This record gives sequence, C-alpha cells and structure tokens, in this order.
Amino acid sequence: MDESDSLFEDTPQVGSADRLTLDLDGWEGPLDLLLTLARSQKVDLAKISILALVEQYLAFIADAKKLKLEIAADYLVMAAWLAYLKSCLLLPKDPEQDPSPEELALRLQLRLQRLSAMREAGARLMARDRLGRDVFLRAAPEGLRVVRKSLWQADLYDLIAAYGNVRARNEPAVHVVGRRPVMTLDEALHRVERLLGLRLEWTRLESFLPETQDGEYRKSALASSFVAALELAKRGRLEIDQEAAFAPLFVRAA
Amino acid sequence: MPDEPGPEPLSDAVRAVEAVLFAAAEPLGADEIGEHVGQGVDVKAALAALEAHYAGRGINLVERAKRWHFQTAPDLANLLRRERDESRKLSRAAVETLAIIAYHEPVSRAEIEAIRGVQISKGTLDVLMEAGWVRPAGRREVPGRPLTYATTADFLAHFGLASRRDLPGIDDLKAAGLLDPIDAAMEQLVLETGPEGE
Amino acid sequence: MPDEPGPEPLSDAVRAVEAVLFAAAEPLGADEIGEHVGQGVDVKAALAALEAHYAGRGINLVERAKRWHFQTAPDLANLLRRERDESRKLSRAAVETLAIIAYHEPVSRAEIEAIRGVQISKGTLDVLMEAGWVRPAGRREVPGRPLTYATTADFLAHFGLASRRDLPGIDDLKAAGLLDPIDAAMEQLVLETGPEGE
Repeated sequence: MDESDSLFEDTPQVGSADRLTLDLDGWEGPLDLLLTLARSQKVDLAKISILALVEQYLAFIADAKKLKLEIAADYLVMAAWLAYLKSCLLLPKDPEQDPSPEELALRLQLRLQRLSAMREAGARLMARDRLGRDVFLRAAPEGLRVVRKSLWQADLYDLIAAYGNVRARNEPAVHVVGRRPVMTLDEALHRVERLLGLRLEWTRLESFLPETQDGEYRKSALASSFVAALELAKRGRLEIDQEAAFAPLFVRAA
Repeated sequence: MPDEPGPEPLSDAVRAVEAVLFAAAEPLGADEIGEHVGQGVDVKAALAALEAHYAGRGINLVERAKRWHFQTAPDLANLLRRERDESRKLSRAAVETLAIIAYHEPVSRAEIEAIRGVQISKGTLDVLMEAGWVRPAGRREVPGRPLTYATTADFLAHFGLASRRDLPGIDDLKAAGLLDPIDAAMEQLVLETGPEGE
Repeated sequence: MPDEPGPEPLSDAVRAVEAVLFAAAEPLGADEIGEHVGQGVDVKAALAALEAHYAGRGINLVERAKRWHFQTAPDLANLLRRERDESRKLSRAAVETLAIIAYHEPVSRAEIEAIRGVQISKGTLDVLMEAGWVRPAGRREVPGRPLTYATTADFLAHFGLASRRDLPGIDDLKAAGLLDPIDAAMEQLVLETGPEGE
C-alpha cells in the first residue's frame, strides 16, 4: 500500500501555475497535474482552453526544471506531447493530418472530464453515511443458527443382511484336507529295489511305475520313485544317468 | 397494513436511547446511556417509553440487573434456530453395529467388536444414539464395569418390528442365504479395503 | 409519553420478520428470512411495514443489494461514533479506483488506468478487495482476456446504497456520456456536430 498512506491527505494545492509549491510526487501523474491546472482556469472543463492549459503545463514543467527538481519521465513525455499539440494547434490547418489537432485536444479534454467526474464521484461516495462510521449495525446480535438434523436411513433388510454378514464372516472355519492316493517312500524303495533285480540294462525310471489311470497317483509314484532311486544310488545299489537337464532319467543296477 | 401504525414523531431522546442501545455490544445502565446521549436527556423516561413501545413487538427492551438491552421476543426464539432435516444413509459399520446390538442386547462395546471382528469407532455408537435407535443399558457387573447398549422402542418402530423376537433367527438367515461364507469373505475384503469402513 | 404510542397489536408475520432481522448477524434476503419465519408468511409485506414503522426511529430498516438489515439512523452518528471507529482514510488512489469500478463495472485494470492516467499499484486493488468492496468479475473476451472487477453487496451496504442505481450522480454522468469510453464519446460528438470536411 505504498501509495495509500502518502497520497490522500497531503495533495498540494496550486493556486495558479505561477505560484509554485512544487512537489511533483504530490501528483498522481501528468493527467492529475493537468486537471489541477485546468481547474485553476475556473471554468467548466467542457469549456476549457486547451491551448491555455498547455501553456500552464509547459510553464510549470519549465519552472520545475529551473528549480532543478527531478521530473519523472512521464511528465516530460506529456510536456513533449503537449508542445507538439500546441504547435499543431497554432500552425495553419493541415487537412491531411489524422487525427487532427482539434481532435487530439478534444480527447484530452474528455480525459480530464472523466477523471474529474470520477474524482467527484469518489468524494461523494466517501461522504455518504457509511456503515461502521456513521451508521451502525446491532453490535451484539443473537445470530441465526441452522441446525442440521440427520435423518438416518436404514431398513430391516439392511439390518438382517448386515447381521448375516457379520455372523458368516466370523463363523469358525473347519478345514478338511481331502485324502489323496499317494505312494509312500518306503513303498517306492521296496518297489524299485525289487524291479531293479529284473532289469540289467539302462531303463527309464518311468518304467518302474505301476500301471494306473490316476494322474495324481502317478505323479506321487514318480516323485517317490525318484527319491527312492536317489536313496538306492547313495547306498551303491544302482546308477543314475541323465544326458541333459530335464532329459529322461535312466537307472540300472550297480 | 392495519396492524402497523405509520411513523410517529418521536422525541430525540427516545430515538437516541434506542440507537445507543441497539449499537451497544453489552447491556447498558441508565448512566452509561446518559453518557452517550448527553446531559439533559431524561434517559429513564425514554427507557420506559421504549419498553412500552417494544412490549408487543418481535423484539423487546428488557432490564436485567439495572442494565438494559434489546432481545428477541421469547416466544419467537424458535425462529432463530432453524432445523434442517437431511436424509442420510447409515454407514455399513453403523448398520452392522445396530444389528449386533439388536440380536445380542444388552451388549458391551467390546462384545460388539468381538462379534463384528472389527473395531467400532465412538462415532458409530453416537450416530445410532442420535438416530434414537440405541440407548445405554446399564453397566455389566464384571471387571471394568463396561457400559452396555440396547435398542429402543423407536428402533422397533422404525424397522417395523413388534418386538425383538420378530428378528429372523440364525436358521432363517441361513435359509435366506444370508450366511453364505463366500459372500461373507468377499464382504470382508470390501470392508477392509473399501471406502465404507469406519 | 405523548410521542410514543402504546403497543399496537402486530401481526405474527411482522413480529417474526422483525425478530429474525434483529437477531441476524448479517443482512438477509427475503428468501432467507422466509426460510426462518416459515411458509405462508408474506415477507415482502412485512418488510414494507417494518421499513415504514422504523423510518423515523433511532434505528432504521434498510435494503442493500436486495438484502435487509437494521442500522442506526444516520443523524445520530455523533452519539455513536467512537474515536476508535474512525476508519483509516483511504488513499486518493483507492477512492478513485473504487469510484471507477463502481460507476463502470465490470472494468479491467487497463481501463481504470486509462481513466486515472497512471498505473495503479497492486496494493490499491488489494486494499479494496480486502475491505470486501471489490471482487474479480470474470475475464473480458478480448485479446489478452483481462480480468475485470466489480463491486460487492458489502460495498453497497457500507455506502448505504440500495443498488448501483443509487450511486451518487450516476444518471447525470450517464446522460453526459462520461461513463462511455473516449472513443465512443468521440464518435458521438462527430455524429452530433456532423461530418467535417470529407
């Protein structure tokens, strides 16, 4: 709020362009300064002499320069533009010039009128009976309250289904392991040892398995027979040969 | 408006006292009012006039312990507190808890949790009590003296039950397929991972 | 008390609306009042009756931006104004910016700057928005899509305006074309004075 504190209260009042109480920081830009100068003409802004206003402004800036005041660039830009406008207004009319100097002067006048109108509107707003300054609300209102009351919804089916869920969820679970046909290791050892006596050459391990249609039992028998073959090999009772990984296993009596 | 008289010319004193009391943050004594409205104002008379004026209105001027303030007429207090009903579906946790209480009452919170297999939050029981379906039902005479809960008459009325005996038994539930373990397992998964948990 | 009539029988509607508005912490619209006083109450008629009743009193019922509130009568400001209430003065930049927004809304920052002839610092709009008087009012559908600003209901309430039509002198400014952009005003002037040259 850099501009908020400094700019409102201490706006310099300039009676005329001649009597300078120079503080360019006091204006909010060239348009503000122009408006202040225009008001010193004491006529309706619609009837103001733009040429006179230009003279006032240029004189003001010249004085500021004489006093070696630092002048912000935008004031100098405005001065240059106004000097140009002045020369256009004074020179013989050039019909080719667009926009015409009269139009430029009129635009400047309209801008000043608008700024002036808003400045007055602002002042009138501020002078109104303002809440908290001139008029007051009730300081301690009881306040209105809206109490939200929940109407809970559930029906009987929800209720009994929920109970069913709870009970089902926490019903003690009984796990029954199904009986599966297996060939025990002992059985396989016995069987391989017995059959081995009948085979003299390399024989595939699978040929030791019993004839069966039961895939589960066959798998069990194969696994048990393999372990039995390893056990018998360890005891030096047979040899095992396999040409490659996952290739068929061959056994023969040692 | 037949019942609203047109503006009457009021004394400055009455207007001033009225405004000062209205804008005051606290009840004011006659002295304090006098400090605001200035010397030479008959504050007491103004207060009496205002008290009479507001006696039948929506707001009254009242004196409490020699201090005065405006307040809403007591018979209109209900207007200041407006209730808005909002229909809300009970959460699954709340329905289950309610069901367990209904089947097992009186039942303590620990027992509810044991049956549910899941902890219940304080809010769940609060909701059920706010709904008027569950009430505290005394303490159980065991170590810790836990509070037990039971259902209310409103509960029976809301669910259309003549008595708790009307609740279907376990066998009925089984027959209705409500004890199907696979569904229950799925429900359990949903409960643990779903957004509806407590 | 010759100037204070005795209590008159009031309609329930008037009493209820009076109580609700008195108790409300914020200005209320007719709809909101209706929600409190219930169906079947002619809120508008009650408001009109109350507005008339309080017109000459120490407190007044006023409408601001279609919302109603009680406030103290402006002529009693001197009794109620406390030193600490003297609100910080707005800077001239802020006052002008506020006026430009109020009279031209919605208006972009560039348009405000064009009227004031200087850039506005970021802080100026912030101060007005912080006061709750100005709000962003959407973007203008032109290249760059500049944000526009407008005033709020609080602005109208603070400055005692029922609506923007009550802005001081707005009709005259409108009639004089002083709220139109300069280009539009120039065209208008050319039309009025007839084509020159060409």
